[in-house]
Amino acid sequence: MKLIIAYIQPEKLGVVKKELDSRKVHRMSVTRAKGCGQQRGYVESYRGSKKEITLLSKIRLEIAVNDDFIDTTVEGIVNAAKTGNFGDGKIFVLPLDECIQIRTGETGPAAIGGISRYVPSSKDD
Amino acid sequence: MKLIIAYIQPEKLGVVKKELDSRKVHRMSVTRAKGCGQQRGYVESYRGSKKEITLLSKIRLEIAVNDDFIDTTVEGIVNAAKTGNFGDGKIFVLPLDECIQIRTGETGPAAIGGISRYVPSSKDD
Amino acid sequence: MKLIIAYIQPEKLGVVKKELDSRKVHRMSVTRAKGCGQQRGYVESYRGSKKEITLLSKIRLEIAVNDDFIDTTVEGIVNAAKTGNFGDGKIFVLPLDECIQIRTGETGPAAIGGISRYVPSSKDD
Amino acid sequence: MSAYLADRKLRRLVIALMTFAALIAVASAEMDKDTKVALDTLWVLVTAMLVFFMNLGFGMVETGFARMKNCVNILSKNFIVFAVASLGFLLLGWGLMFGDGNPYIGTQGVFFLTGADNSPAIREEYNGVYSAMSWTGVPLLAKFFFQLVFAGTAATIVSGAVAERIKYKSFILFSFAMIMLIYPVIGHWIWGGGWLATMGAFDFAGSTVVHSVGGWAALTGVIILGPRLGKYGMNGKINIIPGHNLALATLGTLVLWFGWFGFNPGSTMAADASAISHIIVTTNTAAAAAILGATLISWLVLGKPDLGMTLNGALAGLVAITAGCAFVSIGSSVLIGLIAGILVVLSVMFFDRIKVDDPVGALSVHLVNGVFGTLAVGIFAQDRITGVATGNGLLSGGGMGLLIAQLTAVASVAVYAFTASAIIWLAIKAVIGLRVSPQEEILGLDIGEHGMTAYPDLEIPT
Amino acid sequence: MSAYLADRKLRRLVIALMTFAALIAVASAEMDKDTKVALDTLWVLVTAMLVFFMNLGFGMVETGFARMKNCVNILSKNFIVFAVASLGFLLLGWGLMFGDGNPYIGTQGVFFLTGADNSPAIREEYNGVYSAMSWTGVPLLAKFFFQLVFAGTAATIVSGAVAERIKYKSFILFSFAMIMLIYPVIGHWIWGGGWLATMGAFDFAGSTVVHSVGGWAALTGVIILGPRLGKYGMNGKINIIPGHNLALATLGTLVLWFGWFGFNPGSTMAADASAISHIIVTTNTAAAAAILGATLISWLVLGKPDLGMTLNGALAGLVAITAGCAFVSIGSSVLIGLIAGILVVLSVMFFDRIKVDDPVGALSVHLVNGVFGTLAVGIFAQDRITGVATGNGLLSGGGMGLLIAQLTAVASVAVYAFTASAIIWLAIKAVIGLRVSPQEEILGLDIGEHGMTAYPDLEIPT
Amino acid sequence: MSAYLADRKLRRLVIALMTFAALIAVASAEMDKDTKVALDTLWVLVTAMLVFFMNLGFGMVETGFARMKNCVNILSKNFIVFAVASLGFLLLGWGLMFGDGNPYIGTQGVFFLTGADNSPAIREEYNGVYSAMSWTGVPLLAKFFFQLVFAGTAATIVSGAVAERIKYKSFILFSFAMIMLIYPVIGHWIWGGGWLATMGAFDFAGSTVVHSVGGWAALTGVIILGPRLGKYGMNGKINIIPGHNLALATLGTLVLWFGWFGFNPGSTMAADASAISHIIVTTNTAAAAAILGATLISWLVLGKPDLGMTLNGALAGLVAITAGCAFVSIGSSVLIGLIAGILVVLSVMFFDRIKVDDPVGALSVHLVNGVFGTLAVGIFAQDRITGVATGNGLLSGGGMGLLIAQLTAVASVAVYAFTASAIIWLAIKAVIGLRVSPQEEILGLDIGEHGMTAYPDLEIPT
Ligand SMILES: Nc1ncnc2c1ncn2[C@@H]1O[C@H](COP(=O)(O)OP(=O)(O)O)[C@@H](O)[C@H]1O
Ligand SMILES: Nc1ncnc2c1ncn2[C@@H]1O[C@H](COP(=O)(O)OP(=O)(O)O)[C@@H](O)[C@H]1O
Ligand SMILES: Nc1ncnc2c1ncn2[C@@H]1O[C@H](COP(=O)(O)OP(=O)(O)O)[C@@H](O)[C@H]1O
Repeated sequence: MKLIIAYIQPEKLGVVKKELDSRKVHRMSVTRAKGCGQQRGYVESYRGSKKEITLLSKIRLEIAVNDDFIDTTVEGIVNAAKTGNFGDGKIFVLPLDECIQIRTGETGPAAIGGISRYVPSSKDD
Repeated sequence: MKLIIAYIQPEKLGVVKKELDSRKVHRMSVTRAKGCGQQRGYVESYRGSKKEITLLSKIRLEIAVNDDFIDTTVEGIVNAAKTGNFGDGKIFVLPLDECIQIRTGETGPAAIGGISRYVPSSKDD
Repeated sequence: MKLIIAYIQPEKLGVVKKELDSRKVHRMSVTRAKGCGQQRGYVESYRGSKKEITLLSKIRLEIAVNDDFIDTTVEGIVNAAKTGNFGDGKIFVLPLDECIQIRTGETGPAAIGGISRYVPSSKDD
Repeated sequence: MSAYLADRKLRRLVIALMTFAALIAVASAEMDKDTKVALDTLWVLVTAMLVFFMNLGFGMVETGFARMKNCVNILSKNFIVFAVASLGFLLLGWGLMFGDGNPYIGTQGVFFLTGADNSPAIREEYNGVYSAMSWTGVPLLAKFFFQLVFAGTAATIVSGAVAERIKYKSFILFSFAMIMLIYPVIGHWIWGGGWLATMGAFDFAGSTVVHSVGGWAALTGVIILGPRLGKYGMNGKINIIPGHNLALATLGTLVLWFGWFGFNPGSTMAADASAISHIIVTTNTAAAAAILGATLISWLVLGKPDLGMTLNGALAGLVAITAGCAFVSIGSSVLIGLIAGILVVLSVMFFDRIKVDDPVGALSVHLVNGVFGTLAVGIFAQDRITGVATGNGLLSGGGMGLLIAQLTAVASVAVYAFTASAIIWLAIKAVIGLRVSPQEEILGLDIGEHGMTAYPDLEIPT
Repeated sequence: MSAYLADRKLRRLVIALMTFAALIAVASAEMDKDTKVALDTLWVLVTAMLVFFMNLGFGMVETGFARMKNCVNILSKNFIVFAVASLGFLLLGWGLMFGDGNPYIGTQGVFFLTGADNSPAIREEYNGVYSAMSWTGVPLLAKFFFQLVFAGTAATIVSGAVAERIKYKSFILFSFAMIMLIYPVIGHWIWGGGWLATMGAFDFAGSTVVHSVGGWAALTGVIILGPRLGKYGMNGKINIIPGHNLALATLGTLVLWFGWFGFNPGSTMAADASAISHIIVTTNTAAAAAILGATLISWLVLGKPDLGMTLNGALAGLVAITAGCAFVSIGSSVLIGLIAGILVVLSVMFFDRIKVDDPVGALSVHLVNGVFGTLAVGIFAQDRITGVATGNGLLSGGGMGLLIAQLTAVASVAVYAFTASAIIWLAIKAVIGLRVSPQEEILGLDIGEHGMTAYPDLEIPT
Repeated sequence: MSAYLADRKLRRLVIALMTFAALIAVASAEMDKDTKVALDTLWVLVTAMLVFFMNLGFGMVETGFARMKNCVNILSKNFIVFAVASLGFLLLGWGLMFGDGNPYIGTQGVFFLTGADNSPAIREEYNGVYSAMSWTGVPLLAKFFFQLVFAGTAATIVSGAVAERIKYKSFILFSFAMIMLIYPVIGHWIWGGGWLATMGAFDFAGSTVVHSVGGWAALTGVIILGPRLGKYGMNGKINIIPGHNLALATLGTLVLWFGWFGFNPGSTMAADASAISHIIVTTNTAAAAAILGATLISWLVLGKPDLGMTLNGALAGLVAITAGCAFVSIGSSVLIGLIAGILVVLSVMFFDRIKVDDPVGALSVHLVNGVFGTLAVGIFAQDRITGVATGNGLLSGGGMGLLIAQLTAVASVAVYAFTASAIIWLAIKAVIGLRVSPQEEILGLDIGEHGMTAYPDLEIPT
């Protein structure tokens, strides 16, 4: 089991989610973040003073996957989020010792995955 | 040492925190997140168009614990957050190599825990 | 490779970032969080009722580093964020299995670091 | 002969002259009358607009005091309620309230303003079925619009108290019923020439007619709905459910304060310079005193100056002075405001203690201070201070007479408004239900009732 | 002799008396005239202020319907547009619109209000080059200010429709050109005594002159700019791009509703008690009916009561009644509102279907209902209902005459406004470009155009 | 005999007729007088309400320019300040300002409006102790309310400048003292018939009396408090501390602009049609020119059109035209606005350079442009342009006379307001302290001073 953390451009959330859905990765958690990397920032000006802004808006994904889903998840994210420009983002893969589903008390690989009840219709992206 | 990450329903934050307090787990970090799992979403409509929303509001807890606290922490979260409905959430346990307390420079298990100075009164939940 | 997670006081973000920049750690991700630890909370009052608030505003940093950068990163954060008061924060070091740069597809230590294209000018802090 | 001629000529000339002079006099009187009608109409309409504008204030205050997840819902309610009131009051409310009839209800010209009416003719010259409004010389539609915005205010008051748990359609239905069946009946009693007016009860701008009626309807609604989930814990614990935007609440209170300069001075329904100047000052002074009173008492009792209490204080002072603004001195308005400011703080805490969950403090502001303000007339009134013969109140040496009349008004309105609103709430509950499901309440009414959220970019940015 | 003397004395006395009486009469008439000028000016200026205040409402609605990342930009546009309009209308707009000239354009006193003018003298007594405005007895600068705030409204309408992708400076330039070259020309045709006025077309407060002109300019802008990135997916998929603050949008709509009580009743430009009372009620009733209509239809069609549709409904009703508010009965105003409310919902869905991307619904509100409202005059008008001789509309037995005149106005305005605005947009596009880069659009115009964000503390707290 | 009879009859009839005519004349004059009082009162009260409404605008602007963590605090301050002003001005301020007395201060009827007064009688007919206000024929309480809202404005100005670090109670105390001891004294000098008025200094609506007085008090406050933590770094580095809500700031500026149509035209205190029409246009034009000026200069100097500068520009133009709005031509108002718009941008940058930390730009807007606007009268005034005999300014060929009077006013006000406010600030500092602790400042004054936050749902959702 691994915990995949990915930072992507905010506007890519929709396509990334769609791509992952098509790869049967339906579960994930999302937060907003600010990131600083190779992407160029911009100069903010306010009432006559200026400031260089280097922390830019990003979306942070957190996806716990079973081992056989690692590659497809990473691939899916890369495929959907890549534009070739600075700022496309990064993916981090962390070891995950245990996973517990609160509702059922199930643990381990079974708790992470399985086919989700909710199958997203093709209409949304 | 482990890092426990838990996603719970937002309205459960109060009881989870209270339950953990009662188990002497007083330290934690909390963020808001959106999650997508087995819980059914809803249809958003805006000016005549519709969209299926599958990312739902969650609370994300991050709790670093010493090894003898792992079970009680996980149990506490499960006990307090469980309703038996889809969406109750998940707990992830990650290995934690090191912990440093900025104030004291202390490291390792000692940096994580000990009895916190602040003892929550029974009045708050 | 490690993933360093640090919680610091919000007002310390500027100096921490500057300090890390000076140590050639230019990449990071930042989110807002609420934290609960040894720092004393405060009493909120609203329309005649009161509540003890123990979750306080924090900044959460997430920094993936190559092994030779671990110490300088941790040191940098401690140096810049430390005031000696409760609430200064904590640093967690997690094992990091893999890192993928979305833009280039590069993986491993090379994906994490290198000299960033963007060199912050000395003007900003 | 020449004398005779002169005499005849004289007579003719004198007659001509007198006719001429009389014509000038009549024309000039006519013009003056027209000018007065225009002036009064201008005043009535401008102040009516200000009262309409209070919808913005109520919308801001109530949205600010609600949680983010119920924002679309409360905005929708506060927005649609004036549309509902506009049609309901046109359809039936006005007629029941101001139509000639018996001491209890209007029975002539009840539907759609269709009764005979020769406004702006006044008093003896008035000829029509809305004679309770014949004291003011403005066109019928100006009277209607002015009264409509007051009716709308009464309906809006309910919205905040029942917020965060009521079904959207149930609220719409209740508002419609209230505007047609509760508000105009009590309005008829006091402003429509009904039995309370005859008895000598006074309510200049509506502490009772508007505010306490709204308050009673809110109270029954709150009781029948029950408190919001999670508001009251075990062992009498009162949980805080803070509003999501105190900026909105504060700014909305300023808007209401501004609107009150229409509400109170406008209720002269005539550009009576000295009366409106007096009323605007009593109104403002009461608000100021109430703000300081509420802030101070909450600072002392709670340890910090609670902004929510300061805001409720302002509104409490405004509600309390509404009945008496034209009947009391500036000094008395300071006292009335001060008492209202203290009263509202204690009342908010009291309602919480007895588990009556009112997210915005509407009961403490509109009901408690509507009642207090009405009674205050019986205590502080000074006869003819702006021209109206109220008689003196208790402290001005008028004895208990006025106070008893005011008490009667308060009590009888309480009985009718409480009963009628309870019946309507219960009827709606029986037919379509009142309260959303607990799941919906937890998730928020915005998603449940409207399928949308108020601040989508705060969720996930695009 | 004594008779003679008496006669002479008599004559002298009578003459003296008559002079005296005449002087009184004149003085009193003079005073009455002054009073009327003062009263009318007061009404005109107060209502003009209300119309100015609509800038706040538009700012709130359009900002609320935009995304957070484009907030500074839309606020900047909506703020500066009135400054631009103020100078442009002073410089040239007023003169082209109200200067005497030919049926198509004003040619006298076009620059800087410099034409001869002896306002507040009216009608025959008027002496000057702005005779199209000589029917109202207020000072020239009061006329100017009143007309300016209407011009400003027309320009503001465009802002919302082209939001979230237009360059700041391109918008500023367009606004300036529109205020000087589009708006006043059409204004001249209808309100400036031009050919449409002569032909018998009526537009009381500007469904056509203000709203549909703004709407046409918005339409060409939207078409030439194209939709926002990501709005329309493949296979005709319509993506939702929700506005970032529905509270702001709702509260802004209330502000606009309030402002409309200046817009419509103020357009009498005289404190005519019965007309303004009538107009304020038709205005309000149309809004109320439209709100209920739009809410109901969206509830039925979409399954939930869409707040955005309710808000657009309110504005649609207000726009639709603007042309006819002084010409139709209260009953007709209910119908007009109801139709407008339904129309706007269908129209919003229609424009989305044909991929005309209008973030705030400006086209459905101002263009579609501006046209509908203008035609509604031809259908519902009742001759002299508030004094103006419009003739009767179709349903009041007046036949097709009025309706045809209204149709002519709608069609000719469409041709001119569409063509002229398209030319200006294209010219600006050719010279400095219209649309920001895709990168900037993704990142947000706030950072791109202004180097700042609207809510910095939501990004990283300090 | 008959001639004699005719003569006698004649005489009697003539006398009767003349009496009759005279009675008509008197009655008609009486009515006209009443009408004028009503009209003027209506204008005074409506414009006073608009000025009151500026509290909303200031609240929005100052809250928008503050950080989220200090939101409750600044809202509380801006809300309570008008309550404090209301009571302070009633208690003492009005009397010191308008009571008859010496050239430096009012000494009669100082407390609680208790002096003799037969308003609305004017000029020679006036009989009372507030003769400095006897030129306007409205009831005493109308005068009081109008002056009160101006006093409130002066106090509010301070709030923004000292924001984000001052103790709540210290600010309340200062406001109270300022309304009673600083504002009315200077008010007496200029508007209360004091020495500056006698000397021929003019300040139509308060560039000096209101704005620069507020500005001086703000300046001493800012200096004594020192800058916010973190505002100025080492080596002269100026850190940005952006406000948390530019939408609020922008919309608030529109509210202020709207309110200014009360502030300036209302200061006629009479419904003088041509004067108020003139003033509303000069006011608006100055704002428009200033907006364009500030936007352009910030675009050129800073590279992007800074919205904060645009907003400050609007207010700068409005402040600058306040003194001269009734004394200068439309053309001059454009120039004054333009200069004000440029001035404010340079001034904001200047104050930052000298480390005077004013979060909202109050000093640049109210102080710098209050001074400039006062001097502009000496430069641009045209004698009797709306009836007031100011004499001509420098550019209208009047020489240096007026300008020197204006300079004297500016200088003497500077000395008094600076000294008096510094003393009060220092006295409060000595007794209860002025500034919150650094810890509290970092955490935010909302938690520290009020124990609550403005947007709880943004913290942790429920
Ligand atoms: N070493 C790192 N630690 C934490 N976050 C990182 C790191 N490197 C990149 N990120 C995250 O990824 C985002 C994209 O990085 P950037 O270097 O701009 O993209 P790219 O690699 O495509 O050029 C950053 O904004 C940041 O949020
Ligand atoms: N594999 C996963 N990776 C990351 N987050 C997950 C994963 N599975 C679940 N979650 C988080 O847990 C939340 C609850 O999951 P859900 O499947 O709805 O609950 P339940 O397991 O009780 O049915 C999700 O909304 C998401 O935030
Ligand atoms: N065991 C833990 N797990 C997760 N977060 C923690 C833990 N301990 C501390 N934190 C985070 O660090 C912040 C600072 O901790 P605190 O104990 O107040 O500081 P200090 O160690 O300087 O006294 C907390 O608010 C919380 O966000």
